[in-house]
Amino acid sequence: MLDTIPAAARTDPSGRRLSRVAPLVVAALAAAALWVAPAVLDTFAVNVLTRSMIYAVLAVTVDLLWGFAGILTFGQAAFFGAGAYAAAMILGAYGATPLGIAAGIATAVAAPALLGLAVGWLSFYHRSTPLYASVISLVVPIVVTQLIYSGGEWTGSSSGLVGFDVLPFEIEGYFRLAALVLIAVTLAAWILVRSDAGRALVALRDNEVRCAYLGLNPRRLQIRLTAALAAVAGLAGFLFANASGVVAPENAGFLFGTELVIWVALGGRGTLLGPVLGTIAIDYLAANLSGDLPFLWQLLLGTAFVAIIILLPGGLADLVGRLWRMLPLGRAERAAPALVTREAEAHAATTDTPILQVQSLAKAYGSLTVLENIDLEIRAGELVSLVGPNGAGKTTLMRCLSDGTEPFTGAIAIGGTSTTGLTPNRIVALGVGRKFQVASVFESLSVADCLRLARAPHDGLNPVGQDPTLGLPQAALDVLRMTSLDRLLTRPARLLSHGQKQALELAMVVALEPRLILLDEPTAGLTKAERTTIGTVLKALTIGRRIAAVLVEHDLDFVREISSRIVVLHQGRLVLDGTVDEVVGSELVRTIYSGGAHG
Amino acid sequence: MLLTLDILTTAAILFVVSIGLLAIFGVLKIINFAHGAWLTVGAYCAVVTARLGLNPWAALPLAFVVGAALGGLAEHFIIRPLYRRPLDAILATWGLGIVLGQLITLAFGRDVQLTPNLYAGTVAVLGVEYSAYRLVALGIALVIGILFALTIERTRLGLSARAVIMNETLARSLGIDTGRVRLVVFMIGAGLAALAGVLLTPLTSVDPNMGVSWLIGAFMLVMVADASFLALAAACLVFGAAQVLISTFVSPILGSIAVAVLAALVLRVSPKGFSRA
Amino acid sequence: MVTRSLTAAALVLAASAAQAADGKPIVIGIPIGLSGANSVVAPSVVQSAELAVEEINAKGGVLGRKLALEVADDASGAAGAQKAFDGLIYQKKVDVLISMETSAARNAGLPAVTKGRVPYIYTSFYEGHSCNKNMFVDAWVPEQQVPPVVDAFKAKGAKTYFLIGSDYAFGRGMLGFAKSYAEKTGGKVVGEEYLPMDGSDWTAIISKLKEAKPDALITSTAGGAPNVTLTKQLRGAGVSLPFANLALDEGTAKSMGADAEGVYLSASYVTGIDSPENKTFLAAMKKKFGAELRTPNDLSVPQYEAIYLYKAAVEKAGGTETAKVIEALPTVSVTGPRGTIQMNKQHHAPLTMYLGQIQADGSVKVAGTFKDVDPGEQCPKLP
Amino acid sequence: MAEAAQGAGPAEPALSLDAVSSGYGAVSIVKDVSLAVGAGEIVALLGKNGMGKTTLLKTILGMVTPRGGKVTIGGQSLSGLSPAKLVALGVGYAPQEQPLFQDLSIRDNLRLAVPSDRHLPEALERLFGHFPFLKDRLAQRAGTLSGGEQKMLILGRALMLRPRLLLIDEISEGVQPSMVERLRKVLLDERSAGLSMLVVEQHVAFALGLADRYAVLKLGEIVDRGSAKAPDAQARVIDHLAV
Repeated sequence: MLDTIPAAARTDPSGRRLSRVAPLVVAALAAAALWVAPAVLDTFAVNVLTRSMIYAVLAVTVDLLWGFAGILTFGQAAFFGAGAYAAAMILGAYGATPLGIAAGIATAVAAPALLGLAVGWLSFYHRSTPLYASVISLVVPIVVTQLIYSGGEWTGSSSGLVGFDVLPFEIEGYFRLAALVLIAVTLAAWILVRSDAGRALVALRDNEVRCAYLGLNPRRLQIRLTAALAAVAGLAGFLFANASGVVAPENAGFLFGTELVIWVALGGRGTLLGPVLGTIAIDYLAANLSGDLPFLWQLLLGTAFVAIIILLPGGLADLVGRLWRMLPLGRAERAAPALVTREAEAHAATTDTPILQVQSLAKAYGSLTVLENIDLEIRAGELVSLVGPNGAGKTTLMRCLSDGTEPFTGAIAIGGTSTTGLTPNRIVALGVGRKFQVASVFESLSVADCLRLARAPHDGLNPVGQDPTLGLPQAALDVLRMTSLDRLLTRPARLLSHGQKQALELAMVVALEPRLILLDEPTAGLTKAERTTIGTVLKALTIGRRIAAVLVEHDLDFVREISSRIVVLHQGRLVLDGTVDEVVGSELVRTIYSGGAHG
Repeated sequence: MLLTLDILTTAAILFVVSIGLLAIFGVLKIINFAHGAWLTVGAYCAVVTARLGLNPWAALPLAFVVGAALGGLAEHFIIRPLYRRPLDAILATWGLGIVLGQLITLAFGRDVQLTPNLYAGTVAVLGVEYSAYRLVALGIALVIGILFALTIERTRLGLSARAVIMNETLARSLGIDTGRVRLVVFMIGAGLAALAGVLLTPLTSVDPNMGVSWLIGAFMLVMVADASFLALAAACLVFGAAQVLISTFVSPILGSIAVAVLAALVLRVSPKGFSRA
Repeated sequence: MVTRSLTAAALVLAASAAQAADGKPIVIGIPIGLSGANSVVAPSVVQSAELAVEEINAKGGVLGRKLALEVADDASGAAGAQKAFDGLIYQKKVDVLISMETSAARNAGLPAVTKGRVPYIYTSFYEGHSCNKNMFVDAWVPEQQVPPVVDAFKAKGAKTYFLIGSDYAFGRGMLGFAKSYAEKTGGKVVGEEYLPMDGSDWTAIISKLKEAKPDALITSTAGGAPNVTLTKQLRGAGVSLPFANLALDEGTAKSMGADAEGVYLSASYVTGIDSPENKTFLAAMKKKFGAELRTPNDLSVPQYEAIYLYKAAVEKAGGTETAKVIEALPTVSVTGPRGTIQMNKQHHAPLTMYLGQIQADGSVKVAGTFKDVDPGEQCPKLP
Repeated sequence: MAEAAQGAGPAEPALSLDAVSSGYGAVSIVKDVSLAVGAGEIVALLGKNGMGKTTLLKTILGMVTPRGGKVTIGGQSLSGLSPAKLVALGVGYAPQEQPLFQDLSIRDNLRLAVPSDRHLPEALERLFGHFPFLKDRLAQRAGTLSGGEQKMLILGRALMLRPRLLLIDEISEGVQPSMVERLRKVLLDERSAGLSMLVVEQHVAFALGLADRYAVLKLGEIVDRGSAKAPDAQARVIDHLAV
């Protein structure tokens, strides 16, 4: 597992600078090429490519939502249509005067953005499912289309709008304008997804729950993203209305929304360039071929789509990418950030007040009582192990502690603040870190990016680039050192071993600088050596750094070694709370574990 | 009275159109976005029946068989690799719908086809002259509903399907061939969709894209019903009523989106939809 | 205010001038709704265009050049039309567009026509008042078509009318005119309902119709599918009022079978016109297409005649140059199955109209003939 | 751990595991387990929660794909066999997690366990032989049975097709002592009729009272094994299980 690349090579600053400048150079070259392109292309190609490039802007937004943030959306067509209609209606009413154009752009961006906010609010809420967001994204274009139909004279109903004033450009002018907008949007998207903030999108896709338990608000991120990309789609709609001179209900329709998804899927979701090139290629080919072989063209496209979805979910870009990575040139790794120590923020808590207070907690699923009359207090520096046979209610207790929206009775307070009704991210803000039983990390992100996201609530995320340093509290650095993860900072989390993932998650939780850590079976499935390391780390955290910890664990040898206190749960009740010796020696525990105690 | 009949028959048609989708979603947890294409396939079975000069009702068994056979192929080659990727399955089945639509276009042309009426004329119901076919459709919906319920409740296949829905791991450990159950259920769902396509022909024109306009409504109803057969019936009744009432008293255009919008709102408030009741 | 590429248009013109020199065919673009609402009638329109081209080419073509057709599907809607027009004008570089289309498609195509600077003969009846210096119309507008229908219903004693349409320019335009004409002549409109072009569930509207109990029903629904679904559902619901369909042609009526029986229509062409030109035309159609023949109708015959009108204009202009052809088009006339047609009234044509009723066998029984009805003030700004 | 897989019965053991490993995803749960159950023998597999007992059973049943090693039942290798085939081979299984369709009737629960309805009457006959109280309650929802009654239904269902090998997962969990005694009796009766069993348990007294031999599973490995009848067996096992 040793990383053989020398540290110096990984942090080569010139390489970093090159990679930062490269997209700008590529964008400038592309812009120059597209600027002169109308001179050599025929009118038909210029006309079609103008439209294709506007569609490609939409494809970028779909890719950001679906490929990066994991939100499968058919709704971008609705925002596009809303922008196009806003532009057509305002330019129709006020003409292409400077004021009219300004009002047109402003409305074409603002109206979809507001619609996007509403859609986002509807789609994303605590415990909403990805499927539900997709369902809403299907409904939105249908609603917008029907509103257009019912708009009568205003929207032209089925006829659409035509004959409104447009920007004073020629065909070539629109081509260049569309090209510039496409390059600008793609470049901005590129910079965003390469930046630290862009990692948050991927994190959302990979593991929304983990995001929430890092104190990020997934809901807010998703709503903002939806609204922002709705605005971009609206801008594309404005361009489209001007370039074509016609807006029609189909432009806002669900079928167009599915077409966008098809283009992105074929191009390669999550690659930006794949969808852009895919969209342009497919739309251009369609314009050329569909006149001559309309059915066959659709048939081929449909078949290719099905095949890609089943066999090559990453699309054509994935195929190209795989070939590229086979070349030595393509194998360059991203540079690892330099680790620096971040001074831990001083917690006001003193040892006098308990960090966690649980009073007569009870919880039931229907008529089945899972927890009953639980009282528990934990102070700084304590490592309390929660043991008991299966079904004793240990995991349920952990869930109640970390999610105030769980329906329970009784009171839970963190540092004196009641958690009732608080979503996980707000409980994290109170100083609680939770480590799950199955390591919950961001599989597609590198170790460094995972850790950086854990620091986001404290340090924020760079929206335009990658910070060359990664500041972590000493405790988190200790975890990394002890588990050698500090030498694997650029490795994607999915390639880590099971034990390394557990360690990474622990480091992420520690990086939050929590006052209280909840650990659900952190050693499940680990080797003996890995268990020992985790045990050492936990001891260092609690004894050395005065963090409180609650540990659910089946491996009682492990519990015995590291606990300062043991709490025994049995059939939903707290039956024993004492020192290690008291509990280990208890006859009651022996009976419980030999299966004898009932009722 | 007219309004009541409109509501009942609209609900019946919605039910017939969405029951095939529900069967598949319930057992396979897969949303078959090619559902619209299967409706279309069924409607073209009616076209073929008419061309062959057969009794128009012969289209019903023909459509069921053709739909089920195509469903079997689709399950094997397209759905099976995607059980673990349900969102991708939506996309792949949508693509399949495009392919089917184009194949129909290649075979029959893209223009509107006309089919003979299954049942013409009107009947007087409590003093109102009402479309006989819509009443027949109501009856057929009841028959399909009862047959479906009997299959689910009484047959071994239905029992196995319910077992797969409730706890697939246990079903498998008891020796039930869950793969076969899924295949058969998909075939039945696809067959029912094609059957519904035939039943739509007296109400609508037949063209290669006819199914798409029914897809979203059916999809939303199934989401709200959350795989429960009775909840689907309830949802069809409630949303069908909303559709008719809004169409009549507000605007037919708003009526046409009533099902989708109301279903989305219901899901927002209660993610399990009607099945909770 | 619309400033568009002059250079691009000049390129196209230069190209077409070059083609004239080496005797390449004159290309006629037909953007048409092969799919969607117009798909029922579109094949008959393509057939009559093919016959016209075959006849003209058999007699030596136009100015020594052959005619060729380029057909593109516009899906009967605005979005599809945009693509179809773009493809025909810029890719296929057609010399002229001659086509029957929905109003939605026509409107969406017009900016491309203006930008691409091609002449455009619109051969579908429509709601009127669509004005573009490149566009000519050889089919009827409401001023020509609606009065016979309303007058006939009035003569039968109808006082109240119910109007149902597809929600787009044609549907609303026709019914708007019908409403004002009916009210002008003392009738009353008791209901006016629309469904989008892609709507197919008329249940609520039919129930409203039944409750309103009007004396007569006038509908104006888009081309094929909406016509078919509305008629099917009306018949299914047992509606047996006097019923006129302003958007029905003989071909569509025939394919609807028994459902269409008894429906009134008003048209500038019915197959029963007793003239030598019509008989020759019908015989030629039958000979060329045999069993595949789609019933010639009020949409396909104007298409046939428009190609002859274009031929005459090109011959008069001495070439296909757009400006000259546009100048010549209103000055030429042809005598076809519908009689003598000249698009000399603000780019529209006076037409002889027939009031007819569909019979059980799908044929149309003529109930009245109205000679040379003027289209009225369609485009006052055009000559 | 040197003890090789060997049964107490005839040469062909009813079940034999040879260095079997398995797990889920990246997590390795069962490590290199070798174990045999002879014909007519009862082997108890003991261990705390999360030690891999259930995973081992699922691996035997083909519901978890083994990463290594070999499972043979009655001399036949199991690789690639579906659970349906295993039922036909005479393997009965009494699962612990979600063992019943709570919302289905008892009759439907039993119907699902027979290959076709044809086999049901005979199977029910056997079931009633073991647990007559179920006879009058076939129409009842399985979820309405008490915990102990449910366990009887689970065991009866596993036995009703006359298996040759029975795999039992914590049948005594949450069951009153009197009912545990009834379960024990049924199992002993079946053993004397020649049935071989692998009994996964945490209830040490019950397991050792039943079994001929025992093995203790800890972190996926067998850490102790011996005769269940040895005088120190209980003490040794509890040492492994308790804190």
